[in-house]
Amino acid sequence: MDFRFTEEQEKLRTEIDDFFLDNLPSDYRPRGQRGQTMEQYKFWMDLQRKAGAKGYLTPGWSKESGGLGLSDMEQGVVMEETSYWGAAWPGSQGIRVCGPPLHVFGTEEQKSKFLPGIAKGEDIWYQAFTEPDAGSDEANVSLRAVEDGDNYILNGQKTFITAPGQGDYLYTLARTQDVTPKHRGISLFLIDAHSPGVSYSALPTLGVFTVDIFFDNVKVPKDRLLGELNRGFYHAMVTFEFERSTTGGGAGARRGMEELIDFYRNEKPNGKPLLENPAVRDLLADRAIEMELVWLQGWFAAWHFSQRDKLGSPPPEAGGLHNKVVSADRAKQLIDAMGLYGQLRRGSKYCKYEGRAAGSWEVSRSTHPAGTIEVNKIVLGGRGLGLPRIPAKFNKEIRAAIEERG
Amino acid sequence: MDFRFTEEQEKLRTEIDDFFLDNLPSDYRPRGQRGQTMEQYKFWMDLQRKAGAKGYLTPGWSKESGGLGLSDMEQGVVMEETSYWGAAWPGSQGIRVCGPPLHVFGTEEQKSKFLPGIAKGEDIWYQAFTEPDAGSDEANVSLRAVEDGDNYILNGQKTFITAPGQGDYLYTLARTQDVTPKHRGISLFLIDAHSPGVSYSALPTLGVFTVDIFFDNVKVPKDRLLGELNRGFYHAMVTFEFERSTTGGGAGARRGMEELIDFYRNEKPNGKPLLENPAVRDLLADRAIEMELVWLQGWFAAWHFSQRDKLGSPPPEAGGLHNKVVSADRAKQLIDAMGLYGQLRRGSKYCKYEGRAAGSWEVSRSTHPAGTIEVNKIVLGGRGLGLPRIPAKFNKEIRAAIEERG
Amino acid sequence: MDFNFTEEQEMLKTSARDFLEEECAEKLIRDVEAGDQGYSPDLWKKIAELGWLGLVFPEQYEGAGMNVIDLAVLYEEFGRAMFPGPYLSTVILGGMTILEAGTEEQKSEILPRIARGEQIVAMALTEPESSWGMQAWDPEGVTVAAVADGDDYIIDGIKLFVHDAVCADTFLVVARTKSGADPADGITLFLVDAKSAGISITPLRTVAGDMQCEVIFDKVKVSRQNIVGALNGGWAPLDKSMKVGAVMLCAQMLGAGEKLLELSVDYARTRIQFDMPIGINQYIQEHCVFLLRDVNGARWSTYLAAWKIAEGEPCDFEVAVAKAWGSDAHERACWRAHQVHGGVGYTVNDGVLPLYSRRGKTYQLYLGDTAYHKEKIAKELEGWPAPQVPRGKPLGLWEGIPENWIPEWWDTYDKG
Amino acid sequence: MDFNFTEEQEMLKTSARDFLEEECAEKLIRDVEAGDQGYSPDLWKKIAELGWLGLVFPEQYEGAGMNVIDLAVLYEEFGRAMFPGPYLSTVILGGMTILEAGTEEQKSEILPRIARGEQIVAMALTEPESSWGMQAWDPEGVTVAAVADGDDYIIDGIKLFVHDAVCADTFLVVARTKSGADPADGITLFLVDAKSAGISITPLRTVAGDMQCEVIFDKVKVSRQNIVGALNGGWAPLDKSMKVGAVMLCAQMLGAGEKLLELSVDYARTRIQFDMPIGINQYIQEHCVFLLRDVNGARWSTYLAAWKIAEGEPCDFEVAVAKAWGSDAHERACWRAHQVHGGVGYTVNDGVLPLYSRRGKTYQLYLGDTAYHKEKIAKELEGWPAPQVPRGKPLGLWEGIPENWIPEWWDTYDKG
Repeated sequence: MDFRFTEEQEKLRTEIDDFFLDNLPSDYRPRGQRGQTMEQYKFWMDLQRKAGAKGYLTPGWSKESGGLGLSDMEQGVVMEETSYWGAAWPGSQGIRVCGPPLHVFGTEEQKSKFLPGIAKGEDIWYQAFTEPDAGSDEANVSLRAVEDGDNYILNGQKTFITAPGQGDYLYTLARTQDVTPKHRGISLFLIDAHSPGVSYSALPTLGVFTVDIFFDNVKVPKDRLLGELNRGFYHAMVTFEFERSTTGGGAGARRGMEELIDFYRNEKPNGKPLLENPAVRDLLADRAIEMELVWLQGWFAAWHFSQRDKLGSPPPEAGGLHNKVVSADRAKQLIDAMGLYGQLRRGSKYCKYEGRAAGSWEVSRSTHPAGTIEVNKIVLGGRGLGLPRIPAKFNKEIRAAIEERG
Repeated sequence: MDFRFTEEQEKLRTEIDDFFLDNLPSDYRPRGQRGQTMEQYKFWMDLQRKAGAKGYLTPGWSKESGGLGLSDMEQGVVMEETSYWGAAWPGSQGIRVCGPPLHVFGTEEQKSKFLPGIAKGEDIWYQAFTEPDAGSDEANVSLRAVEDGDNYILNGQKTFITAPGQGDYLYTLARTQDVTPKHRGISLFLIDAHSPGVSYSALPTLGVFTVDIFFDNVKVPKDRLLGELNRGFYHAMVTFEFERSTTGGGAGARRGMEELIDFYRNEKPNGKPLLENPAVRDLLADRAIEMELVWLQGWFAAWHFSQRDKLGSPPPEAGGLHNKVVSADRAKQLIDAMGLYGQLRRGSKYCKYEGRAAGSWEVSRSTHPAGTIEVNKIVLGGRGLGLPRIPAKFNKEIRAAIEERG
Repeated sequence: MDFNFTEEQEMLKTSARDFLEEECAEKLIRDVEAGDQGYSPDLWKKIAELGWLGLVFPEQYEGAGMNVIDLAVLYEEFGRAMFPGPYLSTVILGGMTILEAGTEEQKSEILPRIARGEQIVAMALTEPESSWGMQAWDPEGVTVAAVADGDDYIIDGIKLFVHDAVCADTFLVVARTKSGADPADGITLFLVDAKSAGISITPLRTVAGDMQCEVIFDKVKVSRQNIVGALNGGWAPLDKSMKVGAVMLCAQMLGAGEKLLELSVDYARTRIQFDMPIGINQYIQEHCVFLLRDVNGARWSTYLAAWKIAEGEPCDFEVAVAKAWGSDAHERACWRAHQVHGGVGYTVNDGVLPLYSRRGKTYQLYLGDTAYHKEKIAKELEGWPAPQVPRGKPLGLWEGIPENWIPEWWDTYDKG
Repeated sequence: MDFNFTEEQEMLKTSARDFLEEECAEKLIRDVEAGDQGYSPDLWKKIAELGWLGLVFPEQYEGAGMNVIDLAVLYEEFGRAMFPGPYLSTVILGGMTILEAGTEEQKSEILPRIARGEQIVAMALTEPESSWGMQAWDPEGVTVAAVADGDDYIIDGIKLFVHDAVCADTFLVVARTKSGADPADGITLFLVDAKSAGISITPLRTVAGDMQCEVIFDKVKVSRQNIVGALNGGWAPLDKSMKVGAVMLCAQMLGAGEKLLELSVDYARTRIQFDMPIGINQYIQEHCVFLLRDVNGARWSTYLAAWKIAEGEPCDFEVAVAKAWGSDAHERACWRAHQVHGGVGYTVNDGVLPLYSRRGKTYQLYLGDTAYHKEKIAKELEGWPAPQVPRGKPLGLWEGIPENWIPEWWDTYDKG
């Protein structure tokens, strides 16, 4: 057992840290795509390109793909520092979500066409999976892709698609076959975001900025199919694996802690630092514990992944679920400890701590991104702990019986 | 709307209160059948008889049955004061659980034989429903009653039967028919506790004292069948209605609050009353809120019941569930606020507050009496709010599918 | 004990629900939020015509002579409909304080104008230092001074989180006119014309999207005649109105919670995922069940507090219980409703869920949050008497009895 | 970073589990609880033979020279098996303190005796006043004085909640020999023969059923030679051992939690109600899922703290995190296991669940509960530096930006 990083890893950490220290302005505040100004957005796009040029966006990718060819653990170090600085990469979904399955299932042509753009920080991808009737039930895709010569013609809608910047490509699940079970007729497509027939409308949420995407006879060339036809759902599962594992959480939380402590230290109503307030101390301790656990479990996961040939698939882990569940409590503690000031939004006169109390409280209302708490629990109980569940084949019959009963 | 009691009700309250003030010793501590000494038990049996002689045990029963013939609301007043004083009636189950269905389903003979003994505080009944495989699944009764001339012969076992005193009678569910659905073949029996073939063994729990009861060819005369043959499960449901409604909770909590506040007021580590400790204040406020809500909802239920001809069945109510859910939190708050002293049991040197912190913490480990939290939630979601559930007819098939899958 | 609503209350409830469903739909609420007045003058006029603005004023002041329980019935519907506007500021904190402590002249001049919808009042109490927490709603927090100057007083200082300041015709300013050992002694209430020289108003941006403001009083002159109640004795009548206000916020949360419960149960029953209504999941059912709990608990604690006020009985404990529970329960209820609705409640513009959720934060904080009222409860509990001691001779039965698992009677019981 | 256990650790784990399953079964645990010694001399001898009592002592003192991580591996198994006995008192609080601060003579005399199972030590720190809470484990709480008297010291006062006092041969008494501004300065550790005149011991009845006692020192004479470490300088070495002890309690809770998780998942899969395994209920699944969370969180926070200690690095934060989380998580884990098991865990005598649950309370309280360690964490956080400021020129991009819902780039995006 050893909780120390290697010297090389520490060197890499310093290098990344220096990159941010040199390139971020001294008045930088590490948060918020929400309500981003044009200037902020441009700043991040510029910095993303700079980071991309150095391979920092995708350190684990091969040099040909625009990465640094680093090992899993070193990738973790880069991710950790990037999270510490709260880098709001507009290209984050390409980097974290679309890139990995592209590596696994893409043709050589697809890889050479798409990967460098992601790695260099040029292209912005949207992961366009969710539909009005395919939320938790991810296999219930009804965006339809119909073969038509050398193309597929897509019709339908995606919704709640996180849009961290001006999208260039869509990484999309569409139905290519009507079949039972439903997940056997879904395919993955790599689509130009501005193909004729694609249109967007804003769907701002309490958390991130999302959009609706409409497909009206959108022509997608056949060479934009990723992986096997009708196997898209299984390919996409790989995506979920990546989406849900990270070493960044702990470091991001650490920066947040530093800022919060600093705020409490310097804010002195009635001459007494808030840092001496018992409710504040309680909140800080809770957050520190969770930060430490996230950090440990993030690294355990990264380490386990790095040893996957020897260790196989990782044991079930409910840390992410825990953090989702307590996020509402933490947000409540934060806003409660600010008295009437807690309700002020960023930009308001008198607003404290940049309105983050109100902001995080509002976001905590809903914990559905990357799966609701409920779905998380179902997955962990079933796949994780092997507890019994009702086989899906009964669903229709049960539903009919319920409806009959009224 | 009027939250005032009538003058008559206030007079009745004073009468009951005076009964307890006169008959309880000045060094009385209102708690604990657990670990009861023989002297304590005898004290309660005596006081129970005194109360029974005045009709206070069963104020709502007719005078012939040994009651006072009071209205629902006035019954509530008596119950409230009885609970305030934490009267540990050994005959409580006869009074609250077995008596009411006896009124509804009993023959005249049964009523005149059994009711006065309950009302006068002479007889002790056990409600013997639970079996090793019939806990939450109350219909899964396998204690078997087989007709044999003028008798039924009973064989089987009951478990977790609350035993607040030396039992005289058993109020028992037994299977009289093998049938699907299972609850259509169950009957209710009124059994002499010392019939040949009945035997007992202690099964002390973290909460109340319970026993196992074994039936070995126990002969029960046919006139001891309560209500209709094979309708026992439905009759018993009436019992559950009674068991789960009360106006006493708030008052019992009030006495507890008074004692707890008094303790915190007088205990002064380092010269400072515990009552000034923020964690203590927090706990007290939480308990006060819950006490108030229990009181209000208890009386709302009693009032609604008193108007049942006009208002029908009461709206769904989750207050009891809430209190079960928070009971672990409250117990934890209580024990936490006592530092190392919290872990001391009653009777130990240095034990504070009569060891009630450790006692209530230990009891709070398990919240299953009158249904686990889980079953409460299932019932409220389904019957209460009309949310869909899986029809029971699928259960066997589903189980088979699960087992096949392994 | 009687938990029935009167026929009049039932009628008020029904007519309020019908009216508000029609006239206070989501669009109006969003328009008010996007606007800069914090209310809809049109809707305000309509509710004046319905007599709602004078509901609790005596008939001699053009009121309807109804009581605080009736008002709670109306507020439940306000909560359900998320009614926006300066009702609490004007009618309760303004009007009811004047009704309680004002001169006959003040009452007969102002109350009818309020009832007619012609005068809006905003109460200015909280200040930058006190807004951090526990002192916001206590006299300790009042430091803005009013200094006598001939027949006038000069008010100088900053009031913060003043609800409805932008649309107010009149401020009821809570100012300090004396300092001493008892912080409540020395507080005076002034009616200040909103157009007085020296007043400047800056709206704050709150998560609720309501209209709370900074109001700077820069040497504002106000006549001695504009004092409401006794000089230095303003706290008691204000406190009384604030208690009514707190209970009305509870009623508002109750009404909102009832709607959230309905929406959630309905969604759980009708939303299909994996070929089944999502309500088949116990995880979803649990949210609904606890929503039920939170709403049910709020109902009778609210009405008990309202009843105590209406009866003129001591109500500190009951008000604090209602607001402490109500605020926390509402926070939970909003969260649970969001959880049931998954992504649906997550959008900013679509659907009422985020609106309820954001509004809820104001209801929770205004006139004291849960922590504040729990401390009030603890204060009340401090005053509880020691438990009654029975009159019987001591028997020594409960001294030092160890906590055994098995009662002693078991030894002598015939176990068969 | 390496989360692997060494081969030796895996071997220790396996052999400990096998041994304890055999030798430390439920019956033994219940017998020890019912007895009046608080341990099993027989089992104690056996683990001495296995070398466990000298596990962390250097070989020169008949130890195995293993480290604190290895000890945590053993403690995980202790927790799983609910091993009863004065290991923490004797080996950690006694032995390791002596190893840290004792004279060569003390070490070579006592440590081998401990390793051989021939000497049991009990540490006497907490006192009646300090036992109420926050000062129990801090030097502020130590008021029992040792007063110099020639070559001796006279110790006079009451120590409370002294673990394993009845079976101890020796007490390590934490006494005050000087008062001053720094409460840690002036604390001295004395080795006191348990048979000294003036010592009286009364076992307390705890919910855990373990052996905690009141120990009265009535003018007990102890030689100056029996001081461990420096006069007035006893706090530092004791604190170090208490940190090791706290981490071992975490490991114990981890091992117990792992077993509770196994028991619960197994029960959920096999217990049939309503013709179905109860684990089909999401309400039951939820308990299992959160049990998993509580146990998993405890694992690496415990081993990180152990590793920090083993490496001699600063560990205050890590120990506090492990014990704060571990104690609360264990409380939850016990409760959840009970909920899964329904009535089964409800009985007193049948099954291990109530035993785990009751034992857990001691693990949680001993050497600091969650509140205590959370305050330690807060103290550590106070010392955190201000966040790093980047070196780039200020750009004014993040000043006073309102919190809008729609980013500005959206305006220029081609929306099709």
